[in-house]
Amino acid sequence: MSTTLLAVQTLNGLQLGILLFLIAAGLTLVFGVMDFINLAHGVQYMLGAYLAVAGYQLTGSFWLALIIGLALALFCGLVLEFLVFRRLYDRDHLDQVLATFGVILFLNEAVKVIWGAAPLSLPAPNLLDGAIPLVNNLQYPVYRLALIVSGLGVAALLYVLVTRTRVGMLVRAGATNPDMVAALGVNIRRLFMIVFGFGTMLAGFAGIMAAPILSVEPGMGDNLLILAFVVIVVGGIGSIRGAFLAALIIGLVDTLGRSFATDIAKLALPPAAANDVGPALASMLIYILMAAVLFFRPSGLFPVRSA
Amino acid sequence: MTVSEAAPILELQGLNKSYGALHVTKDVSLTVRRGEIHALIGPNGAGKTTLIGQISGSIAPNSGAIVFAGEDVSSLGVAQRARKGLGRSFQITAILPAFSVLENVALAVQAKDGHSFRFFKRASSDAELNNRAKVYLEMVGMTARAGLRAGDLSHGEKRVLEVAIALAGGPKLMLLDEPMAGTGPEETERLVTVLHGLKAKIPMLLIEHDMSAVFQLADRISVLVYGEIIASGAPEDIRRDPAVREAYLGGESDL
Amino acid sequence: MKRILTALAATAFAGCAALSAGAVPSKAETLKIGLLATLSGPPAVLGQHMRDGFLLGVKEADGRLGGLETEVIVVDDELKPDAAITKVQGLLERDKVDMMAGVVFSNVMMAVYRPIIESETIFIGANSGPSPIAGRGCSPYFFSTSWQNDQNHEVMGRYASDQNYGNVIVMAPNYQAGKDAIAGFKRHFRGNVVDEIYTKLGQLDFSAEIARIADEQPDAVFTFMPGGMGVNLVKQYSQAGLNGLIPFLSAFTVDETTLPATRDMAVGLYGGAQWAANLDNEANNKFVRDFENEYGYAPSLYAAQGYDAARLIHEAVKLNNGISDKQGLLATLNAAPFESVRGDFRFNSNQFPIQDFYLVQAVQRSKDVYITEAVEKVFDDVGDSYAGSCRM
Amino acid sequence: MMTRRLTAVGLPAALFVVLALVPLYAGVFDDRFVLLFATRILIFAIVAVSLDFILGYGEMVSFGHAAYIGLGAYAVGILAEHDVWAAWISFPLAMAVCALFALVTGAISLRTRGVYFIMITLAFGQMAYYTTTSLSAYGGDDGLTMWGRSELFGTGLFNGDTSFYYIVFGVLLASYLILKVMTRSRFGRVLEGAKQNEARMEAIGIDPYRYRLTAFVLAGTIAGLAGALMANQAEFVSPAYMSWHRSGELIVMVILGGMGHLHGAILGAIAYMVLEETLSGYTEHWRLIFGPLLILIVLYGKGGLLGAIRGR
Repeated sequence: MSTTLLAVQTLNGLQLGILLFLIAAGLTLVFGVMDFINLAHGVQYMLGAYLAVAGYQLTGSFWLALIIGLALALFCGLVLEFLVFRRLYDRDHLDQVLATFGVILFLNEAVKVIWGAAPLSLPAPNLLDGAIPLVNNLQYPVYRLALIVSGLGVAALLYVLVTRTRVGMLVRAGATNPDMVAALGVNIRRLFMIVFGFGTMLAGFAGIMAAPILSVEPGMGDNLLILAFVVIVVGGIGSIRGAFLAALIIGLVDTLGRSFATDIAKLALPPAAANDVGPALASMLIYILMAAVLFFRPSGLFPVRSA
Repeated sequence: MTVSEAAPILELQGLNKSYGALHVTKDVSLTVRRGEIHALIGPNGAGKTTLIGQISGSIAPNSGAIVFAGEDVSSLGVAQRARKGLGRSFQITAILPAFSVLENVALAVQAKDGHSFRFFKRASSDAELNNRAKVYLEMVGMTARAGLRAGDLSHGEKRVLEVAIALAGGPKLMLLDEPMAGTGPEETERLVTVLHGLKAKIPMLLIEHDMSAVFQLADRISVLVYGEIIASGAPEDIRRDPAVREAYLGGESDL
Repeated sequence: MKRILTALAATAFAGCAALSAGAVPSKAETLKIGLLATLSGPPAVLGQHMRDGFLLGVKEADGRLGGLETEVIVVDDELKPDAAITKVQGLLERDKVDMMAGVVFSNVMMAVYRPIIESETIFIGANSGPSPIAGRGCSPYFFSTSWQNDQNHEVMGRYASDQNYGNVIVMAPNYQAGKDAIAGFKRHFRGNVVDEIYTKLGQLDFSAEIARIADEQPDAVFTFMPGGMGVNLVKQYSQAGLNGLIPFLSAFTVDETTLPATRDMAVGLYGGAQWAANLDNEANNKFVRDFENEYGYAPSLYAAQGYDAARLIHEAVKLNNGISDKQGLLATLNAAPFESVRGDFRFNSNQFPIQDFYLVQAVQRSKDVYITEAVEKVFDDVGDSYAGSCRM
Repeated sequence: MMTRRLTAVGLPAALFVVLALVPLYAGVFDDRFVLLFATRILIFAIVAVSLDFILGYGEMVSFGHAAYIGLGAYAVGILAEHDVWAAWISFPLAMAVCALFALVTGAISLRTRGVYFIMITLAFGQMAYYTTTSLSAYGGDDGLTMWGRSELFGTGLFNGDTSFYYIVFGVLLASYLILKVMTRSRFGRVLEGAKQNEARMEAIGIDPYRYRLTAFVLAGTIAGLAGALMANQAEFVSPAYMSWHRSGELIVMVILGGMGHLHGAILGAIAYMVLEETLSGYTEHWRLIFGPLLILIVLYGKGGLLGAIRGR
């Protein structure tokens, strides 16, 4: 195991982390501010990807597809908010789970009916299509660098929005003490709609950005939803900073685990057993990490709402 | 034996608590003696909630000791202190709204028994449990409401129910956190009567904003300002204390 | 109270009635076939190809396989083995199907295999062929129109040997089919497997594995990465600039179900298969043409297997003059009396095919159509390695 | 008050009477499938009831409850692979394995609350899932075929469709009654009290942790028993039994039926599975109907199906 490989894997881990952050940011925002469990966040991510693919088929340009995808994702999100979600804000978590589960079933199927079951593609824009040589044979795709930049951009944008603007102040206050914000006479419905719309856009944006490197297929959001939940729970629900750090940690742990778990297992076990144990362990690693974090810090790394 | 000579049931010895740079409890010492109602007053933000947390066990002090009934309980959790005989009511009503009034109290009786790992006998037809619970409802005058869903009680009745629940635990001390908060004048009067009747049996640490109730009930009063006890003594002394007037009312005087 | 009881009874009986709807005993002149395929979730595309292929076969027989009025009941197994068992029970007990066909995934196959063959229902497997079924657990009621699971991997192992690749990295998801794939590859590979990488099932990001491959610089990579995982891997492999540098050998990874998503990034990559669109025989040319006309997309090997399954039933039932003589039909089926789209085709002693296997390569056929083409025959007329342990 | 008492007793009684009559219906109409399908539903109903016990009464939203089905099933399946068919060995063992798993994971999980609890139980469920997928010796992801059914003292009761149905029915009825009695006991009061106001429970001297853990272990054990039945019903064991999708479906069943009554969970399991089976018989795209249906039930039928029946 060379140092260069370790360095490259670390970079890969951070980049996976950034991708996870893109998906988790909207989820933690909506959850933190509105105390709303949105299981549909995953299908909104999927919707972003599909809408961008549709936009690309229409225009042939990634950038136009990005804009179209974002706009339509926002539109769909607001329609959903109007039809379903706004009726759920004051319900308990389990009602939200059941209803948003219904949304998942519906949208996964709808996407299959509209676009078919086969995976689709969204090519990376020409501008970002190249690769930078790293070591040996390995080139680092420019698109992945763009992904990292956009992730950091979203993180910075969120930071500014949350710390520097009036809406951000309400968001922070809402995350720590929702009753107080309501008592201050803020139109909480409108605040929620803005936050939800923004969360939808973030989910859609993550879907669009992931589309050139991942398969666009029905149900693509389901497993990612679970990963995103892992991220926000480890980070502390509602904490953007927590989500960012947790995403990086999970990206790193997952990537390094996959890279080296079998090698490490081989130190202690015969090769055949190591080939059984190593990968199984690598698959579980993030869950083990989450269980460990919650064992020592039952409200995540950066708890926002003090009990 | 006069009140002042009785052995203390609760002793706070030099409690300190800070959150980062914020020093919210500063070297607080205080005693509650058997047979007395000791009132703790202080303006908003004085650190009462933090202090209650430390007494009840949900917040750990940075330094100092809490001695309850002759035993250092500083390292015990909330439930353990409760089992030692520390009963309490909450600032924000804490009853079990879906249970009936009787069930609320019966649960506290059951907790005192320590026999909660009973899986098969139906609790609602457990005559022993219910009869003992009824005694406490009688004590606070709520027998007529026994069958009602606790969540459907009026605000004042809920506060009374809290006292009954605390009583049912057979406490050696009751920690009452603003029992009159949000109650109307008639309800306040009723609570004052109830508490007054209990005073001989159970010492209380009363945290309260309603000054007329405090002066009706308290044997001694301590004043907490910015995390510090600035005065402690009989109601008349507190009423006259210039420091209290200054800190508490900014010089105004109708304590 | 009365209202509740009535409501409850109504629900219960409505449920029962709905469940038993369609429980008409089949008459001699009809043929009822249950087609079990995975049609939901990300792998739905595989089931869709298989189903469309099968239904095309039925349609070309004018809806009358072997001259019998044919009803195909398509059932989605949702990739849940236990749910699949119930659905199969429904097909067998309620719908009284005469035959079963299909099954995409091995875990579903293993779950439904026993109930089907124990009910002595003829079962035409159109995809999954796990080793227990080919070997010790073989049955006179089961026929496969696809392959035994290891075979397409063996093709790549043989090809890698033929190319004299000395050092190869193999990579598959960490589940049974993945392990079988690697075992299959190794069976005919004479070189050195320098590294075995097992990834998480459903993995999204392969940058770590790709970095490792680039670091170790093998002569070739062999992988089995079905469905969306394969799409992700191919895209990322190409973006990392390894296409053309390190040969990419695969099975069930680069085919017409994934090419719509990988397109140019997959062009030139190799796979092993028993079928490709350019196999030049009359049956295949007609199949590819008709399939594209009917459904508007290019068929894959899954579609070809489904189509062959329907054609096998069609010809055998026709020869046997119906389905009432089950033993006769089994014997007729065993003779494989049909023109397979893959050319040479006959059944082995375990009723899995003896057939040819090819090295296939992804190509772009027209602006928007990407397909696989056979470039080299690797095995001629082979059976699988489990037939020996099948005793019928 | 009177009607409420009637609903609380009458509805579950009616439910069980109808369920007890299913084999009769199947016999009269010669419909074996209804019987097989009902058996499967009842197995899920057992799991749903056990989940409702901790979810509805103790507010423990376990997102890893399917793991117990899998563990129980694997215990029976692995023993069968080693030629141990006696139910009196395999069933208690399946339950013991699940109890142990619940004890260890519950002890850790119950330190957390709310969504954190949901996710940590998911984490443990996923760990169990990935462990079984890499169990090559027992088929890994392909699953493990059981070449027969468990044996109950040489009676062959597991093999007959009707007798197996009544075994499952009996387990469901027993689980329901035992748990129902418990919810009304002192223990149940503590559980429910802690759900309503944890601070109050601590203030009267009860630390809910031990009680919650006990309930959690009990629920896991019962779900494991259901898993052992499931292995027999399917004669097949697979890691898919414990996927997180399945855990999610179980939660949906409980909420759909109306939680906190136990028989609501049974109703939910029946409704969920019958709806799924019926709708998917009409169209491949049945989820387009099922999804919105769930939403409508949440929006307009508060308290699940039970709420709707009560007409609240």
